[in-house]
Amino acid sequence: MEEKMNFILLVPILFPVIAGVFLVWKREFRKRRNLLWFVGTALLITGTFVAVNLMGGERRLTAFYLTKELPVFFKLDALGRLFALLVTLVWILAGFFSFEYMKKEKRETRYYGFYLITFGVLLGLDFSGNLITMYLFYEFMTLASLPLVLHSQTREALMAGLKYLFYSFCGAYLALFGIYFLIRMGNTIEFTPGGVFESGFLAEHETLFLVITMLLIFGFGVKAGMFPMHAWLTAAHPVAPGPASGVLSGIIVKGGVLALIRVLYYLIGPGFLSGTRVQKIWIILTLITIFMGSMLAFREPVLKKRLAYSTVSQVSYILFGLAVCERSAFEGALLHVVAHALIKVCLFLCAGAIIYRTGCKRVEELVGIGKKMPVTLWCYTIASLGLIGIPPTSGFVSKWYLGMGALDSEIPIFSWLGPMILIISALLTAGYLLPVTMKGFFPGEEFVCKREKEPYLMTAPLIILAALTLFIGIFPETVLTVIRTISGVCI
Amino acid sequence: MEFVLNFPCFSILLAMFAAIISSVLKGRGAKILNTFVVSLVGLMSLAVLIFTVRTGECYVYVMGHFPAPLGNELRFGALEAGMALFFAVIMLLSLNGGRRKIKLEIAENKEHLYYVMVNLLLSSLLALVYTNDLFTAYVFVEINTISACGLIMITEHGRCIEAAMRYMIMSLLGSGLFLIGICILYDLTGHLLMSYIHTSIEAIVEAGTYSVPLLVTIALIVVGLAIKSALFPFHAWLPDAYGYSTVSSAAMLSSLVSKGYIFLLIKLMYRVIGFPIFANSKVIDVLFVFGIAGMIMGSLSAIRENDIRRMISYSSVAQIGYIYMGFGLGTMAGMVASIFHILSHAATKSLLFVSAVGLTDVSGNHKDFEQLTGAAYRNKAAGVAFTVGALSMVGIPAFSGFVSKLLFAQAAMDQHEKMLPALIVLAVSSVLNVIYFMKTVIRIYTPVQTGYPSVRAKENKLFVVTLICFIVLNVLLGMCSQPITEWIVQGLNVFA
Amino acid sequence: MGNHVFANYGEVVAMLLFGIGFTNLLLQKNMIKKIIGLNIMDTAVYLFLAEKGYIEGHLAPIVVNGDLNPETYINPIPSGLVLTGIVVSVSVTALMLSLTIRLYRRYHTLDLDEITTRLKKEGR
Amino acid sequence: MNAICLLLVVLIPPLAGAVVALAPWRRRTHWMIFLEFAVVVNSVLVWLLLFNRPADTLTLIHFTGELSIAFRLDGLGTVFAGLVSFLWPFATLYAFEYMTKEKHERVFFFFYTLTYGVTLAIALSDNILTMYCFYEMLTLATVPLVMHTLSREAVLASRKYLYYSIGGAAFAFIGMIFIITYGDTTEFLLGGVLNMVKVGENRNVLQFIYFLTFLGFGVKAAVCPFNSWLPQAGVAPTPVTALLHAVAVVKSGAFAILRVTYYSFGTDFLRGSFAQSAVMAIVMFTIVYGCSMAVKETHLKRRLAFSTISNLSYILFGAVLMTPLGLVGALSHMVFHALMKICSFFCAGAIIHQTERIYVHQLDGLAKKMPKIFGIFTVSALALMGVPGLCGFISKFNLASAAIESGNLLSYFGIGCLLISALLTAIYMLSIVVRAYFPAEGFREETLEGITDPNWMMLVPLIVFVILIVGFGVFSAPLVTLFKDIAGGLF
Repeated sequence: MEEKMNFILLVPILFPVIAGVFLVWKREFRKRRNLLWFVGTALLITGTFVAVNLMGGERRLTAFYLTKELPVFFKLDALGRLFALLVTLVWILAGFFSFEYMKKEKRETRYYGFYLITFGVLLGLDFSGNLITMYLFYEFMTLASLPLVLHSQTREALMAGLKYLFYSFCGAYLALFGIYFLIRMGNTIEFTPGGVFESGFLAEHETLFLVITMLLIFGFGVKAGMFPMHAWLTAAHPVAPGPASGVLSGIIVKGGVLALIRVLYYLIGPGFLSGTRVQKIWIILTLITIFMGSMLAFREPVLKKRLAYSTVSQVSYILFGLAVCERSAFEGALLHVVAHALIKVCLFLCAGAIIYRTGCKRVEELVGIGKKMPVTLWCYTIASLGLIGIPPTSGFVSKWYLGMGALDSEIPIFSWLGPMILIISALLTAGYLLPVTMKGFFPGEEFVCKREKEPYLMTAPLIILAALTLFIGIFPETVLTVIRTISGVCI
Repeated sequence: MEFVLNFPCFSILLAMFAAIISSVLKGRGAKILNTFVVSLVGLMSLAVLIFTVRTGECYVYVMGHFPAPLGNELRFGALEAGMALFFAVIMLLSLNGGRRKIKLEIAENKEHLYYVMVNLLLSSLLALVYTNDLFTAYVFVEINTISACGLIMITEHGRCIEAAMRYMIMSLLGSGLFLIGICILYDLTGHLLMSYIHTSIEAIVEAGTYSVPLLVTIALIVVGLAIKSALFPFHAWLPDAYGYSTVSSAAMLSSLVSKGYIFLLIKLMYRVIGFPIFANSKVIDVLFVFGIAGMIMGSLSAIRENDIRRMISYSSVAQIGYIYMGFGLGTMAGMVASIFHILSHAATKSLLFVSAVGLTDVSGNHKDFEQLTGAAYRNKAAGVAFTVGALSMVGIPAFSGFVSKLLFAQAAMDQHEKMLPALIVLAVSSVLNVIYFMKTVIRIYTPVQTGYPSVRAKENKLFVVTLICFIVLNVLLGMCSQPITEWIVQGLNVFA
Repeated sequence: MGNHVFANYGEVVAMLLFGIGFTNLLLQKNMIKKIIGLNIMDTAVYLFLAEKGYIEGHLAPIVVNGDLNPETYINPIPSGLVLTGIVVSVSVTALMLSLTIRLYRRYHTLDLDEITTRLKKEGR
Repeated sequence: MNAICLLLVVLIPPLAGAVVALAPWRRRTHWMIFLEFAVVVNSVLVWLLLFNRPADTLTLIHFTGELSIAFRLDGLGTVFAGLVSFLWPFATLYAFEYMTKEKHERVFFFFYTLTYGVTLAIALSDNILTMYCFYEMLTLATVPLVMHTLSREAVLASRKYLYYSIGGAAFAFIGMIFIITYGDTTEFLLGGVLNMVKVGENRNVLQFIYFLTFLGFGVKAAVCPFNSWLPQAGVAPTPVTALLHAVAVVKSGAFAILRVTYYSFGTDFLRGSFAQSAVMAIVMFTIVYGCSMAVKETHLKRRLAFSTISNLSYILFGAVLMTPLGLVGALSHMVFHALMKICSFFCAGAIIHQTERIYVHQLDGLAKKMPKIFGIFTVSALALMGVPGLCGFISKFNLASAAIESGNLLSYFGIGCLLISALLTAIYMLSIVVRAYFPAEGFREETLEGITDPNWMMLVPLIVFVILIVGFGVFSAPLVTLFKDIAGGLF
């Protein structure tokens, strides 16, 4: 590819950001229709740009230098492509869902503005070619998504927003500590599959690097909702408007995952981590998170909060996969990134749709919801099955790989304890998701109600997401080929 | 012999005769005579100063017809002449600054007596500066004491008389010790002329005999003079004496009288005992310790004080501590710093006293800080002058205090064991100075609604001019320290 | 040591007197007693000087019969000093006494500390 | 250019100020234009000097011995003089508008411009004595500014300010004396002037003296425990707090420390000594302490003042690393913090001027009424936090990499402190921003009737600053290169 064409990389990042800033600046549209047209077009155009980029070969672009040793550098590699595709897909779908959902909310323009800005920032995160660029977008991701959390401006939302902010920055700065060292110690900060450090160098500074790695794991782990820094997640996600909580839970937590993959597999190198004490600690933490998240979800009565706890648990599946440092576990983790993103967004959108139509937030109020909103609940059910890991859904495949990877690895105890906890957690997942379906479809004899209207702007995204879940479950190879190319170079 | 060499003798006698004549004059006449005499003394000293600086030598002036070992002598070089000039200048300025107060506070039929005392004081100061004879020095010390006492008690205020009484008692204790010291010294050496005593003492030290009596003598003399110059812990009389007397008296007492004694002490150190011998005795360490103790304790007392005049007085205690600390370093540099500080403190302290009175005048003659609030707006000249004085005391560059601080610190660097204590105490004492002086400055610049009248500069020209002279003097000392220190060094070299 | 003291008993007495006078001047409360202390102190000094100047068997330094041989007389300088000293001490004593009188007239006490307390109570 | 110009730039401001204070002006606008003109001319002159540096030294007065008052322009002075002379015209412009509501304006402006001259003199000082002299003068020139309102609070604050500053200078004085005695010269030379032969066995004493000197000058730079004057001095009119207590005065303290550390005592002498550890510990504590207090504080200007305390210690942290890179970090934070803090202070001032609201909790919803001010405030807040892409990140990065480079274990903890402080910064700055943009439910907009953005005189400086914050954040290479040259002694 010609060097001068590389600026195309910037377009999908800048375009939504500019569009979003314009919206925030403009504040009011005369007609709601104009706003929707504007947002819709912006989303689709961005999608097109992303598609153009994904089609092309590898692109590299150094935008500018912060200081001499800190270039802002973009690169399009396999991992970036995967994440970018995922983000774009989910963002467009959730965006269209919002058109209907946000009808009832105030200050819509601001919402869409930040929605678009966050979109651009996430694409920037995916396209980042080096550590500093990634960190830049990582910070912006927190800031841009903050207004989404705060949107309703209730006191609860404000508190949740501040909590989100505090935890995120706490994590970011923990990570920054490590980043400083990585920048200073490494020859380059460009992401290179398999790491940039020589093993001799790592051995020489082993203690230092262990500390750094630990800090990085903790730091980015905050975004991924890893125990013990998960409290913000269950506070912040449910207070956002439905589609926003969907993308927060489905995509933004994956920002932390992406950052961890980048740092561990593309800079430090997975070989350094395996077998160290840090790896064990990390595995223990992920396992605790998995189990605890499920347990908490199990006893949570509010649906959106339950889903948020579920996110805590599920993202740690991914982290577990990463922590094992084994090829098929890594593949499982990446697959679970995709699967969980689609499923969780679908679930949150379902929850949003239910709230939008009926105003019911608590699980026990959802009796008979399947009679009122059958399409929504069907999608919910499919997604739930996916999350539990029942074939033929995507969740089954990803968990399969995770479990296989863990068993293949030679880490004592955890090679069997891990899969066991995965299975227990899966059971718990079934326990907290399926009752909604059962009570929804089988409310009992005396339940009478009329069917609610389900607007197609809401159902269409749900159906697409549910279909994708099934599709990946049935034809996992479509995604797995991409993932294999990634894992092939990383491990 | 150059005619100019007669001037020191003339100036002493002139002042003394002026005192005698003043006693039969009316207040106004006495005032004019006094001004004239002080100015003339100043001019004569200037002439001597120029002459001695140019020749760079020291001159001996024989009084009466008895030659050296027996007779009485004056001896002067650049340092003495400069000091005399400086004393005259400060005296003139202090008197002018307090002129209005003198009129107000002193009964009309006693005004001429005040000038008698002033003339006497001048004469005795000059004698202390110039004399080369120890017993003459003692006599003039006593004259000095008596005239100073007169200056304190002249207002006939109860507090003043009490202060005068206390001052007298302490002074007499001091002069008693001084006298017995002289007598023992005379006993040891058989001389009263300083240069001759010095020769004998050198011989004694060389022979190694009489080391204890010599030490005791030095101690007696030094303690005597220390009491008289209000070195901590002998300062109890000072705040009352400075705080309640009329302002000119306070200014002169703090900047001249105590400095006269200190100058005499320097003379004793250099000319009588010999600086190396003095520096090797333990006395010097004691002086150092009391000096730094005075620096701190004086400032602490000043901080606690609620009366502006007494606060300034306590500050004098601290400043005298500086001077003694300089002696205590036992080096030439320390001595130069101390002498510079004598000048700088004299210039600053009299400025402070004079301007403080300007401030109290517009506050209904109250001296407590509460009433002084905003005084600087009511009397602008006094406010500015007080601020300058305060800044100088604190040691802000461009004013005289900074240079002396600098010299002290540099001198301390040469003295290895005393370096750190001296420097740290210097710093701490600066901090304390800041606290009480700046507190006052801010206080007088805090506006407040009061019924007190304001004073315009035009109504009090003499006062304002005096203040301006003081400020110029201060800045001059601060900015042109180079020639002054050179002069001090030159003077000290021919001093012994 | 002992015989030194004995040999110079005049000086010893002078020093003792000086001490007594000094202490009185310093510590007495009564102003008149203070002044007496002052005078004792001064007198001690004169005694000391006189003792120093005195030479056994020599005459007072007043030339009466034209004998100019210095061996005849005692050292005249201490005597001169004593005379000067007496003048000084007289004037100082006079001043002190006058001050005492003034204070006594005002406060009807000779105790300096009491005067001070009273003055402080008056607040001026 | 001729060295006499050095004197000229020091003298013009006080003279212009005196003319303003004493001449009989008929109208306010006249002297305003005159003063602004004079300040701008002076700044232009300074910048001309910076680009055509006079090589020789200008000696004014000989003090005793070889001590003299002299001016010279070297690398470090260039940075400080450039910074000050750049900010002053803008600050003056801002002050014109702000001071319309205050009394005794002309006296105020006399001292305000006097301070300009004195600060420049500090920057241009050739030797330690000159710097000390003007350092004291600075205190005196600024006391009337603090006292300006003449309220009881102001008087107390100025008194405290005086005590602290002059008291600190008294200890710095000791250091000066030691430099005079043990140095080859009193001039500032990179690498220090100590004569090792003279020092001989007094190494420990000198290191202790350095510690004292650090504390002495540190009073102005508000190191713990000598920092309580700074928040109190916030009673002064905002232009004073902004320019003096966020830039000129406090930076003079930091500048003086840089001077004594790098140019007098010399880093080779100090590095690794107990003095370094001691001062570093103090600095690190101050960094965290300042931020924590800022979080606790609810008074807007005082909160910013506490933030200044913490940020000043960033500069000092760079200084006490005692490596060339540390100097680079210190210099970059000196410049960038000046921009950020003056910007946020001016915003606070604008808020006070327009609404007379001084507490954080009174700022609810103001962003809607004052969008420009709060937009700018947000940017400066983000910059202070160290979000990448804004200039705060660059300086923190420089500091951190210098700390890593120095290899001093204590300095690793220093990085930790930087990050903790960044987190706390996020809390205390963003909580204001969040409050202003997202007022909690039940907030009544009518209470904000009639509040608008201030006029151009206030806005122009702010906009310039914000452009620079972003500009330097994105592209700081030339400036950092300049700092490196200075630290390497090349400039």
